Amino acid sequence: MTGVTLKNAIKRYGDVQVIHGIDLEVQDGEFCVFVGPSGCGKSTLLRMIAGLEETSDGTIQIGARDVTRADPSERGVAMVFQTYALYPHMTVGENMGFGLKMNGVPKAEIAEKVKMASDILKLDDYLKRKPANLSGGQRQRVAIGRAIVRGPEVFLFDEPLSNLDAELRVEMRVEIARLHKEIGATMIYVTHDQVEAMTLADKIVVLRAGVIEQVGAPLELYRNPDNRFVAGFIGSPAMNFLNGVVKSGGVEVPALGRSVAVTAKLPADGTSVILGIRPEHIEVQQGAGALKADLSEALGGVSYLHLETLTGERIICEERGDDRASEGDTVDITFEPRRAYVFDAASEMRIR
Amino acid sequence: MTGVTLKNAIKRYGDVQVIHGIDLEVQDGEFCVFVGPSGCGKSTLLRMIAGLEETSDGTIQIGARDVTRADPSERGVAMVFQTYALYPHMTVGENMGFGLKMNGVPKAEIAEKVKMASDILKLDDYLKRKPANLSGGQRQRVAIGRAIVRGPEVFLFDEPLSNLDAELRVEMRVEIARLHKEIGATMIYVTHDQVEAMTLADKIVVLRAGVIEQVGAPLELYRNPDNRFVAGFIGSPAMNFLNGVVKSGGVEVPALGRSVAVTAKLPADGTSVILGIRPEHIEVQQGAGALKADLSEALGGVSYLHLETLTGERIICEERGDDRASEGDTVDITFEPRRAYVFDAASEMRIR
Amino acid sequence: DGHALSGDLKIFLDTSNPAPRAAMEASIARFGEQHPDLNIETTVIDREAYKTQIRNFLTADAPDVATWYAANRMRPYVEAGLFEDVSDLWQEPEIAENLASTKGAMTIDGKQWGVPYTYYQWGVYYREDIFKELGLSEPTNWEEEKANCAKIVASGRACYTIGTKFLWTAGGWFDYLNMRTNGFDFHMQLLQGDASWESEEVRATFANWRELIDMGGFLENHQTYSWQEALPFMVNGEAAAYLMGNFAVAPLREAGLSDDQIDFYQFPAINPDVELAEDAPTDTFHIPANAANKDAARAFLRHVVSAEEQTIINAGDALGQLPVNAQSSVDDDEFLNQGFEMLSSNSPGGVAQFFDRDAPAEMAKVAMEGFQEFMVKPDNLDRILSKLERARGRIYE
Amino acid sequence: MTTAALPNNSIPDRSFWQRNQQTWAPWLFLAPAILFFAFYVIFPVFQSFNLSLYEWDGLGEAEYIGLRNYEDLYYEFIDRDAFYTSLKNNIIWLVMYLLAIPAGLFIALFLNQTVTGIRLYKSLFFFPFVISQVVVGLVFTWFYDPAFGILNVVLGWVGLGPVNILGNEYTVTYGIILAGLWPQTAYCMILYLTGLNAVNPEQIEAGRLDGAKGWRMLWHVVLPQLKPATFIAFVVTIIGALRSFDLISIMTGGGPFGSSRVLAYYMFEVALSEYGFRMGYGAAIAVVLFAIMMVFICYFLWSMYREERR
Amino acid sequence: MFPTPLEKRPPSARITYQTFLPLALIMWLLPLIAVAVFSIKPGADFTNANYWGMPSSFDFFENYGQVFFNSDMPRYLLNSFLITVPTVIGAVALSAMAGFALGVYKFKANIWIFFMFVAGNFVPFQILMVPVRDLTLDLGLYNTKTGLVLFHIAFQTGFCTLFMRNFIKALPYELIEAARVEGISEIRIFWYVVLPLMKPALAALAVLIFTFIWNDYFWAVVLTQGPESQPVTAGITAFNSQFRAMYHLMSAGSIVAALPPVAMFFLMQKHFIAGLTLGAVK
Ligand SMILES: Nc1ncnc2c1ncn2[C@@H]1O[C@H](COP(=O)(O)OP(=O)(O)OP(=O)(O)O)[C@@H](O)[C@H]1O
Ligand SMILES: Nc1ncnc2c1ncn2[C@@H]1O[C@H](COP(=O)(O)OP(=O)(O)OP(=O)(O)O)[C@@H](O)[C@H]1O
Ligand SMILES: [Mg+2]
Ligand SMILES: [Mg+2]
Repeated sequence: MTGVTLKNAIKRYGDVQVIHGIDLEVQDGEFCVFVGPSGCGKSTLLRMIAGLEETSDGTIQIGARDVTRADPSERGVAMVFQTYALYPHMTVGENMGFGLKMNGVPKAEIAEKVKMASDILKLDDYLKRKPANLSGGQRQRVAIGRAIVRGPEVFLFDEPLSNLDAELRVEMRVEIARLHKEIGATMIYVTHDQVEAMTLADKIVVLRAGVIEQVGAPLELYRNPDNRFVAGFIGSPAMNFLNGVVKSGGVEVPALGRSVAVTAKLPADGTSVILGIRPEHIEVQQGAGALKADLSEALGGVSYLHLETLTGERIICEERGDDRASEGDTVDITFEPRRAYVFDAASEMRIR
Repeated sequence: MTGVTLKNAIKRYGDVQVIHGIDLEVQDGEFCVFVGPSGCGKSTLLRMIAGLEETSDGTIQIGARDVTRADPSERGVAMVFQTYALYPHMTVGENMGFGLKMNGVPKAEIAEKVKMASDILKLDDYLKRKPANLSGGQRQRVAIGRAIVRGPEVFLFDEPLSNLDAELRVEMRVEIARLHKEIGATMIYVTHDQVEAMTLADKIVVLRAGVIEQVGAPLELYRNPDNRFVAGFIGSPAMNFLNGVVKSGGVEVPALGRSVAVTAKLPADGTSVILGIRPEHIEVQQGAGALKADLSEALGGVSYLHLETLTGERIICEERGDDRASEGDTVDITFEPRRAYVFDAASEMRIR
Repeated sequence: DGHALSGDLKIFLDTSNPAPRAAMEASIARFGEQHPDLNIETTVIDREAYKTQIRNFLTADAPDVATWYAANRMRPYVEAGLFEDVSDLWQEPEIAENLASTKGAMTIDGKQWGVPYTYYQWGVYYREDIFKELGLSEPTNWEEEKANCAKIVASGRACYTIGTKFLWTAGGWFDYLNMRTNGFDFHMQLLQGDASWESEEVRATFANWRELIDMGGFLENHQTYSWQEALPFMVNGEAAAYLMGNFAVAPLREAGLSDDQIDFYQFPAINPDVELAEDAPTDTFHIPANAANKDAARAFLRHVVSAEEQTIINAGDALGQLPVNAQSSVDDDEFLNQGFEMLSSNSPGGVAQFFDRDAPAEMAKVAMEGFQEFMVKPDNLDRILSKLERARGRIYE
Repeated sequence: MTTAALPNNSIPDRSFWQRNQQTWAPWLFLAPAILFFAFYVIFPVFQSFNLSLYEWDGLGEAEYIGLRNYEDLYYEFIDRDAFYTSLKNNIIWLVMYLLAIPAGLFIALFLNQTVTGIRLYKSLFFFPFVISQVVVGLVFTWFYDPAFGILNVVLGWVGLGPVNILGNEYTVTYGIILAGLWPQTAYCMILYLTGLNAVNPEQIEAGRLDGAKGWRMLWHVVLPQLKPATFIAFVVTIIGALRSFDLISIMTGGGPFGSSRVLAYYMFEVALSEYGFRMGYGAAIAVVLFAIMMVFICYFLWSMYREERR
Repeated sequence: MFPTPLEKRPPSARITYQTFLPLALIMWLLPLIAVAVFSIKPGADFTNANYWGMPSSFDFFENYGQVFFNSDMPRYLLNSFLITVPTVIGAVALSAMAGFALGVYKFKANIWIFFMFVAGNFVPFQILMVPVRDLTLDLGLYNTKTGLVLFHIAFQTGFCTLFMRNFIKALPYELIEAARVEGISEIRIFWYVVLPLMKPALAALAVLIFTFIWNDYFWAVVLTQGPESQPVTAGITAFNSQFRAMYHLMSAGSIVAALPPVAMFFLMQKHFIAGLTLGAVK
């Protein structure tokens, strides 16, 4: 088992550069998740590691080997695709054993390895079926099984769960977590889904437009985002952002009509900043204030209150407990100073 | 405007009965949501109301009229399909006016009605476009516009938002809520999505296998489910269920290794019951107890702690705040007695 | 003609080669000038296609006049009542007197069913210059024939060009070889189904034929050529002669051979004991029973057999064949003169129409296919003959 | 319940058509097509069956002769006559014509690239299919011509030949089939090109990760995905092989000495050609041809039925 | 994409491929190129055995002039159009309706009627030869373009219905349901909703049928005779016997006969290929 190291990895399609010099180290046995908006290059980067896309510049190492120009089959990686990419004409067993067969592994050994993988994934009963006769979750499991059978050093996943429905997604997510614990291989995982990223990752890589915005453990990104983009991207519902100006040690926020205390080391007075505050950190003060609650979405344990501020900027607050504001109320909000994030308005970098 | 009344509505496909005598009254102007697991008959029931499926038995009334055998066009309903079902060769305007045109409504009148609908839906700028040149959300809006133009008494929606991505879904959901407020027509809405059901509905109908399990307002179902199925179906993450036995005024729960106090009127001692408790109502006691935390999914503001109980039954607890348990801890849980639901183990009916 | 003809006159022709086509169209034009009120529509159909289509148009969409062939070849249509009885025309002195020699070929059941418009001799057309070059002269018997052929082959040429793709050319060879070997009467018996294909006589015919084949006398690959496609071999001097009907002269001349280079001789005797007999196919005009304008059709038939018309259309630069009207003059053409001479004075055995006109169609087909096979694979003779014999059993039953 | 007796007052009276349009509309739409089809296709098939029991020259009265035509066919078969040759050639056609499928696949693979102008190349490669078989036959006849055909010219360069493909009873059928393969290969090529377009790229990538390359990738991963294209190619090729008429008619007319006949040509010859007009006999041959085809039709319908049941 | 795209292979492979491509094409089209060259050669080249060499002079106008002004080819061409165009219209119209009925409505006989069309479409058409010929004779349509057109329409309807039905089946059924909810009658649904959506299928079929019918030879021979009604495929054989062994003229004639479907193919390429694949592969 080995880690993956990218050094100044660059990808160009003709004249268009889509990956701009990525440096990244994924440790041996680490679960690394790539997130970022659509089109930011997550899949491209993953496919470069797999060898399915040529690397235009820079190097890719798996363990100690430089694999930048190596064939996909020689890299010791296995990939699980979003659409499963199972061979429809082969049974589950044949699908899982195909890679070994192509590499001339003896039949008995293939059977043994397939057995082992299907044990792990509880696929024993389905080995003789064709993929068409399996449910989505089972198919995805077979795709993972196919990866396991090959005993790769690195597993690559490209949005493996996004074709499943909500329930199955949760189930498979837990299964992948368990799998990672069990076999301990390095895994690199692309997803759109907040929950997947937060729960699965040892390390999250936030990409934007082919550039890494921040790398870190999930809660580190949640608690300590480097810039506005990461702060807004991690966490759901997303962080609320309000414009403000530094004034005498606090931040003057027109939307709230008052100055707000923060713990960050503020720059000079008059600097434009952005104040960020997560919905779950807001306390709603009923009966006071000037923020109009125009929609309350009650989901049972939690409600989301949509507020219109004085400047028209909108805020979403999370409410729990039994005493919740209702639509039409005018309320005020408070939060602990240490929960407020401050970003430079121009560079959007965090001011800590 | 009128309500919809189903009396013992039955649907059979050949020998297979899929809808088993539904009695339901949807009030004039009400927003009624059908939920239930896949294949339970939500779409079938909706299509029976629309007249697209014949009703095998029983009656359907819209307002005072019995429409059981009426043609779809005579029922005064409009339907919005999951796939929008826009006519791709017509512009947005033509799509919306097509039904009127075919029914011989004068041009001027059509134009007026289309104008009105497109005002409501902010589609004015797109009237001349073909559906192919619209985004998913815009298409769905056109589909709704087409329904509005006909001025129906009842709107039927079959999972209208499930083809949209997460962000758009939220946006359109708010829009549909607004629309309902604005035109006040009766609406019947099928969805898979918890959030949609909870936030949109005046009344939720929970279906299982062609039978109504419970009808009620969203928070009523959340707070006061009639049976184990509804309790488990409404709320996310789902309610935890533990087996127990009634013993001297409390419920003996082997999974927790102790007796639990509840507010429900318990049956005779020795009766097997199921104890239900929502993740958000559980308090985790760190450092004590015998429940093993084997997975903690931290999403930032909230974490889900997966516990293995003494009997192997699993529990998920929601944790907030800064002091959260971590994987490998042994913990105990507590909850307020009024938060615990009790169900009869045999019938799975709620014991209040 | 008592009254002016009017209406439409539909004429179907099978004279699809350029020279005959022009000749017939000219003749029709002359007829049209005499009858300005008549709207004449002429359709020329490919000669091979015509043979299959005649059934269709006789039953369905009949013209007023159609070409065809005499003798057995018209029998099915006569029997099916598709040809008009034109015995009345044959009562007219003009025709009765001048066309008497062909009346037999037009008669079935004592009635006449059409009129002939041309006939022509068959025989061997050869390259005079090549013969001269090799010092050969026209053969009169089989031995000379073979000796000539041996010399021609030795000079690197084929004695005979032939294209058997459409089979009938091989039928011509069989006609001559069989008539020379066994005589006219046996030939007719055979074609009428009254003699066995496995008889000694027939075998003798094929044995003679084989001598020419074995010495390499025939053009190679003849089975892939039509008769026209076989012409260039003679023109180019790769073959020295062609057993063919007189209609071959026109294309040979067109291709650039001068009359000094082409000459004609009667197919030589093989068995001195039998009298010489010749093939002289007669082409005919008929009025379909379903014709619409039979008056005009009869007028046209009279026109086409009239002495002056016969002279014109059979001229060397037109059809290049022999007139059927005794009052017409044979064009002063060396081939026509020789042919006329041959048929009128040197054919004591009789005059046959042609293999596929004398034999029933089905038999003709099977037999000519056998001839073609024999020419390519002479060793298959026994199989071929037994096949023909079986066919005889079935067809004539 | 009071509502049970609620009158249907507000449903307007409707015409018969309005009430039943869903039932009647399909028949209304189907009527013209069914009429035409029954009249010109279905009915004649049965007529042919019937006619095969008669002897009829197309002119006079038909005479009922029971199974005599089939008996004759049987004897022709035993005697290795025309019918035997035709049947044998048909089988050769069926087998050899299928070569169009691998050939088409091969060309499709060759052309499945993205270089400038490839679209034009693909179209030009497809060209032969658009041209009438009459013209194709003519062209190939010249191509094979023993005297000047380019085939012999080329053979001459390497010191071989000359050969007379169409004049040799053993090669003539193959020569004609080759001419037929030309357009048919183009047809299969197009089917495969579209098939290749629809191949799931992720499966190919999965195959690459699994270490499948070249032929093994083709065999294990690509070909199975091309199954629909292969199926259609198979169907159209079989149909084409059994219907083969134009080429034979143009190139050899069944010759030399009948050795390139197939059933379709033979029956035309027997029934409608210069020396033919045995209508009943022709019909009997057609029935045999139909029986052979029926095997394939049933196979095709069966697999379609399976698809529909899904 | 399979095989591996050239972009991902060494440049040498790319160059080899791009040089090999035109060579392969020339080999592939050699017969056609030969005919094209033949058609502009003077007749003398053939008598001088200059079959495959360069034309000794450029006789394009002479040869094609012969075709157009000295033969029945123009008439045959006209006939072909008069046969092909009505057939295309008829077959497409009938099958659009039938395909709609079979693709949209559920009734018991549906699949059997569909199978009838499919099976009929694959019947070796020789079995229809004698009865259809008699039928045409009886109707008095023998040797008329109408007779040929009627038969072609009927026979092509099988294939077209297969095609149309599969196409309509692939349309979202919700469109029809949406229209029904709006109170639109079945006939209007066909006309206003389904037909406009079928445009690509109609175009594809039209092009395909055009070439099929244009290139038909068998039925032309069975049901017609002579230049007043025969199409160009049959005409070319007559033309060829008129000019037998005059290869330059035969070539020119062949080219003229082949041109319209080729032009059709190039103009409507997209539809054409869609037609070939769509109809069958579904
Ligand atoms: N073959 C290609 N040619 C040109 N540009 C490409 C190609 N493939 C991808 N791109 C571009 O590269 C960028 C990154 O694409 P990529 O698929 O990696 O995004 P992604 O982050 O995976 O998006 P998603 O979340 O939608 O899957 C995109 O802007 C895309 O348009
Ligand atoms: N045409 C049909 N013939 C037979 N059974 C059918 C037919 N249509 C639907 N069913 C069955 O009826 C049941 C209800 O189907 P329906 O589509 O109403 O479910 P649903 O609740 O809408 O499911 P989903 O959430 O997946 O849309 C299913 O079990 C389905 O298999
Ligand atoms: Mg991606
Ligand atoms: Mg549904």
